[in-house]
Amino acid sequence: MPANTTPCAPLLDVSGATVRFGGIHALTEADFTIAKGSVTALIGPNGAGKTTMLNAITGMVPLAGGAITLDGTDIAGLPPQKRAAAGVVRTFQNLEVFTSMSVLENVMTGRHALTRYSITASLLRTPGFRRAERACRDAAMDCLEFVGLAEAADTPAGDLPYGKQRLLEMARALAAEPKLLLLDEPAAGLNSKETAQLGDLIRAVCDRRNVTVGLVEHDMELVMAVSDHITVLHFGRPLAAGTPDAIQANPDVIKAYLGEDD
Amino acid sequence: MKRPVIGQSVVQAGLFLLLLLAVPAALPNEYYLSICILGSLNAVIAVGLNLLMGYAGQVSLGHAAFYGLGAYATAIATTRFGLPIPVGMAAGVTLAAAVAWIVAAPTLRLKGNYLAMATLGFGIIISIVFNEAVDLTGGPSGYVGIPRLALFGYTFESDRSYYTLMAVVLALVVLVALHLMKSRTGRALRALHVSEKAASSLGIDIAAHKRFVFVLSAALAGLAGVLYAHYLSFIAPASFGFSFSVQLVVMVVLGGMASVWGSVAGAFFLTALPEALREFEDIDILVYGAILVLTIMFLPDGLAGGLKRLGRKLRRVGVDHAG
Amino acid sequence: MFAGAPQYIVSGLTQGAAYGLIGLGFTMIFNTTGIINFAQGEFVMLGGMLSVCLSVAGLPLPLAIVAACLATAVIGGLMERLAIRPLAGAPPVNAVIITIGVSILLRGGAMLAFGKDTLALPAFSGVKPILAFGAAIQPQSLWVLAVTLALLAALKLFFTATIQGKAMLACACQKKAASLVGISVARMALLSFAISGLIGATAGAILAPITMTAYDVGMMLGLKGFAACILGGLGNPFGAAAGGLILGILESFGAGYVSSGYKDAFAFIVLLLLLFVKPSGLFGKAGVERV
Amino acid sequence: MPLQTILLALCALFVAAGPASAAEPIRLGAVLSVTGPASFLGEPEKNTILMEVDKINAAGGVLGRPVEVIILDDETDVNKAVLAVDRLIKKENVAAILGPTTSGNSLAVMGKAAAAKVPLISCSAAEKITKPVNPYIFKVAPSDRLAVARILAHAKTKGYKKLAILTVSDGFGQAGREVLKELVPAEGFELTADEVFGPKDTDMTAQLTKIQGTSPDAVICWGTNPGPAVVAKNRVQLGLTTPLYMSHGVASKKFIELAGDAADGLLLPAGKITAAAKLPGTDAQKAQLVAYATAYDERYKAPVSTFGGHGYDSLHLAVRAIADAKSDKPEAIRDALEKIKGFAGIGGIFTFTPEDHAGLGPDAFIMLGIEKGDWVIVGP
Repeated sequence: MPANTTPCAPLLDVSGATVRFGGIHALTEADFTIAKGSVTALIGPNGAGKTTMLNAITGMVPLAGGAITLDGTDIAGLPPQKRAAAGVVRTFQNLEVFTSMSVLENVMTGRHALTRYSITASLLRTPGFRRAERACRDAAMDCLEFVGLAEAADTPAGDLPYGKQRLLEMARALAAEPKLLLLDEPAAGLNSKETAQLGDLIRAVCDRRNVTVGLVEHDMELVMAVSDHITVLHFGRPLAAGTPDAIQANPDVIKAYLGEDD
Repeated sequence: MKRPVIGQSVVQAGLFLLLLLAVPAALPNEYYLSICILGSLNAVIAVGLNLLMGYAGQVSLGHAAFYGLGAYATAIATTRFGLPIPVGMAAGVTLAAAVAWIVAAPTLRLKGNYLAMATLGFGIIISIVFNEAVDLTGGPSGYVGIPRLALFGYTFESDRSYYTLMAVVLALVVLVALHLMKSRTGRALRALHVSEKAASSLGIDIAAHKRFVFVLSAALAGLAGVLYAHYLSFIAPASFGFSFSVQLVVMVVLGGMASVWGSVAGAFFLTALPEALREFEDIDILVYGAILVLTIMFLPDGLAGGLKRLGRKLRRVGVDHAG
Repeated sequence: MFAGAPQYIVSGLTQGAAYGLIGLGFTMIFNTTGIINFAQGEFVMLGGMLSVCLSVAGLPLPLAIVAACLATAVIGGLMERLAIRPLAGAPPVNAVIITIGVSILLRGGAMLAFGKDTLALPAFSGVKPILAFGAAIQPQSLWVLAVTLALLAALKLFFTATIQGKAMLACACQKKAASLVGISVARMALLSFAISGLIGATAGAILAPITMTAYDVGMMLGLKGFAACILGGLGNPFGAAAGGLILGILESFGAGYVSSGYKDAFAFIVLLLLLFVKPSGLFGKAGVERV
Repeated sequence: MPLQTILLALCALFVAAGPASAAEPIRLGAVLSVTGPASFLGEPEKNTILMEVDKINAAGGVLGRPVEVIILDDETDVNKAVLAVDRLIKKENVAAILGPTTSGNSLAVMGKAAAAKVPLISCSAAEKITKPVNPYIFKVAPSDRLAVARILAHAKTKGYKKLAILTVSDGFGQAGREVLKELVPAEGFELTADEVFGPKDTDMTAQLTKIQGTSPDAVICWGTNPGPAVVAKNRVQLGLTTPLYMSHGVASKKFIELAGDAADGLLLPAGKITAAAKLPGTDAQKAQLVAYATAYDERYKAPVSTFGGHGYDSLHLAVRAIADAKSDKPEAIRDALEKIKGFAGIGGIFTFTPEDHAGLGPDAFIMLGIEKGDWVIVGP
């Protein structure tokens, strides 16, 4: 069972989120909160609106209604590239690794918003530029060590096996030093050993690097093992929210997942 | 993990400059100098275009227009308005960059073939203006009497002096490109080439970066246009049309996408090739087309890619012997 | 002010129908292989030039034209087999450069074979204009429009009623899936280049009596065909035909009302504005990017 | 490792080195647009020069030495023209340069030839080539001004008052348009329309309809094939009967072949070579013109055109200058060229002076009509 169970003030507060694609109601009046310092999972059968919620939070999809606040500030209006600076970063369901760049360069790109120097500085190779680049490189190496990819730093990202590319995406997201890290089905395509390692890593991200984690996932074993809090979505509406044990025992959730046992 | 020497690209650019300066001594005849001058002019554009196409993945079939804008701006500024040449040159580069800045916003929202069409259309519109605005650009029979380049009191009369200037300019442009690609901007451009979604999720402003690299590549084409106008002292619309834009794209792809050295090699190769094929008299156009097709077929990642693979093979052979 | 309008519309439609046909050729190849074929203009040139040479060599006109179109179809097939197929794995931009190389080869070959002069093909049924709707219509214009409509109908039939047609559409949507269900993607690509050669050559042959032809007319015609299929929405055959007609009318109105020198600029300005407003062409479906 | 990519490109240069040829013959250079948009001008020029060089060498060459002409094709591209002239001056060190074919390329290379003090005899017509006079630059093609003057003189005899012009948007068309816009009002006519068409355009009905709206007495179409042939056909298709003048740019059988019946009744100024056979016996140049026309037809199986004549005149003027100067030094050839008087060439009678490096008078053009597919001499 996860160590800290005391819920703190919500880091992320999504209230009444509504998203429509043409006629389809992907999300209607959906509420979703993630407590600071917790690992909160968002689950639900296929088409429940999990990824749409994630896309709404990260600005990839426009909100038809409702509000999203992160650490008290309203981020619903921000364009996607401003949300990273606000503190929310995500990984992707089907890998979006920069295959043409090396593993280290991928993670250094994660620190784009945090490496401060002008273009002329980079052309003239000013001391300020060198310091910032070295700091960026060191921080990136630190993230790579954290996920265990340090020795693959110089290999082209495209050459990494699937599982390692998943780890790379996480390292890259961590490098952006987010307040909130949203993981979009990180366990997809991993075998059970890799999934267990992933669980430890997610816990470590939350506990050791104190980054709050939002987890969209199908693998119930991983969800139950790692989450402090779970919210269940069903047909774009919140169905239930609570601790892993409460959710496992909740009749509505069982019905939604297993269907009527008539 | 070896610490990268930040000055590596400075060393490479310096060596490259020495190589370029040594070329005239090695040439059997001054005639080849004008090929080297035109080659280095094309290389300046190709390096810029490669930043846009090879690194950032944004195709442009209209870059000859920026080349022309630079050339005509300095031609008109230095003859009709009698401005000093440095002012004309600055006007040329700024005009190309300004037009690129205006065009970038709507154009770069498009992707792939639609972006190709938009830049192609833009290039044609500009080349029609060069052809039709007779009282401004001298129309189809060209613009005569552009002063030979003179900077800080020294006029670059001889081809040799002009070539030395071009060697320095090209080496600087290569250095700028290498430094830019080894910085956060370069990483951001290469990132958005692979996945705009992931790049923007990491805080990279996609539109701003695309616009920056588009304007930079246009400014470099404008710079080349300026140097071309003051070299030839005559410019005509035909050299800034659609077929030259296509040639520039071929130089970049043939040289090797996302490789600064590749574009330099591609530019010199395609400038020298037609001259080298003169011996074939009538069928030189057939040989040119065949070489194009075969090079791409056997060197899918361009001259640079091919030589990298050659280098790796040699090293492995070397290792086998030594090992 | 609008005295010339009917005449502008007639010449615009004639020119536009040819652009549409060339656009169709682009769409055929793009739909099956995803490649923009820069040698498409050369297929049109070959259609015109071969028809002229064969008819000068004594073949009756209709036979000369059919032979020219078939020959160009073979050339299209050879181009796919020799130049495009070996390139299967390489990045798409390489394929475009290959088509540029092939267009140079075809242009050079035509120059050496047919010489550099401009050649004219006799009109199919005389030159006496028909006066209708206040405009003088050449019989050849009617041929251009008729052949374009006929080809459009044939293509619609081909894509909806024949197995090869449906197979080609399948390749366009998802190459892997198509090959999984037993469609030979390679043969479809060959077929698409051959048919595109046929269509391009037909456009060249029916246009030659009006516009005359020479070894180097290919590039500009290819450009206008590409603009037509972008205007109509890439990948949509009827969009390409419509895009061609619109482009033709834009040009002739541009010449009539703006200035004859800037007519191409006028047409491209309108095209660009359209692209900025509707980034996937008039009838193209906006590709929804799956996140 | 990346530096090796440059070596590959540079070695393509050395392939072009080529062996140096023997010193003995007199070496002349020629830059002609044998391919590209102006190939219909450059190719007959090249053919004529090759034919005439053989004839000169068969007759013993000049100063007892054979003449060798190195012909380079600039593909109607300004960069290639510059490179070709560079190669002729610096690598082949020729005594004089014939061509370029087009006005644009001539203007681009004039400076280089003058700087190297090598005389250049251009085959193009633009007045800017010899005005202001550059001591080293000559030209053999008659100025557009003379052709326009010939048309307007004819229009005056017909009593036309309102004229419209339709010109092609390339070097040739623009030069003509400038002179037309100057002389048409100057000669007392009213310029009712000034329309333009592109070199590759395939339909000019829009322009003709617009011109028809201004009801001119006659239309002057200034261009080179294929445009004017399309204009002639469109005129018939639109059922227009306004008289139509063409320019000397289409003074060749090719135009009649392209325009077909639509060419009947058209008028155009042309060099005498175009209708050499039909010239009156008394004409001084007739014998020379007919000889050249038949020789060209025999060797190349194609009708001769005025453009080929420019190749003939540039070569023979250069050879004549070498003979007069008794030396193949560029400086001497330049001085001799300037002193040539009354040289009967194909384009007309050439007389050069330090102020006039064009050398031709109004007699260069005669007025031709087209009847049933053949030329008819209409006036002096």
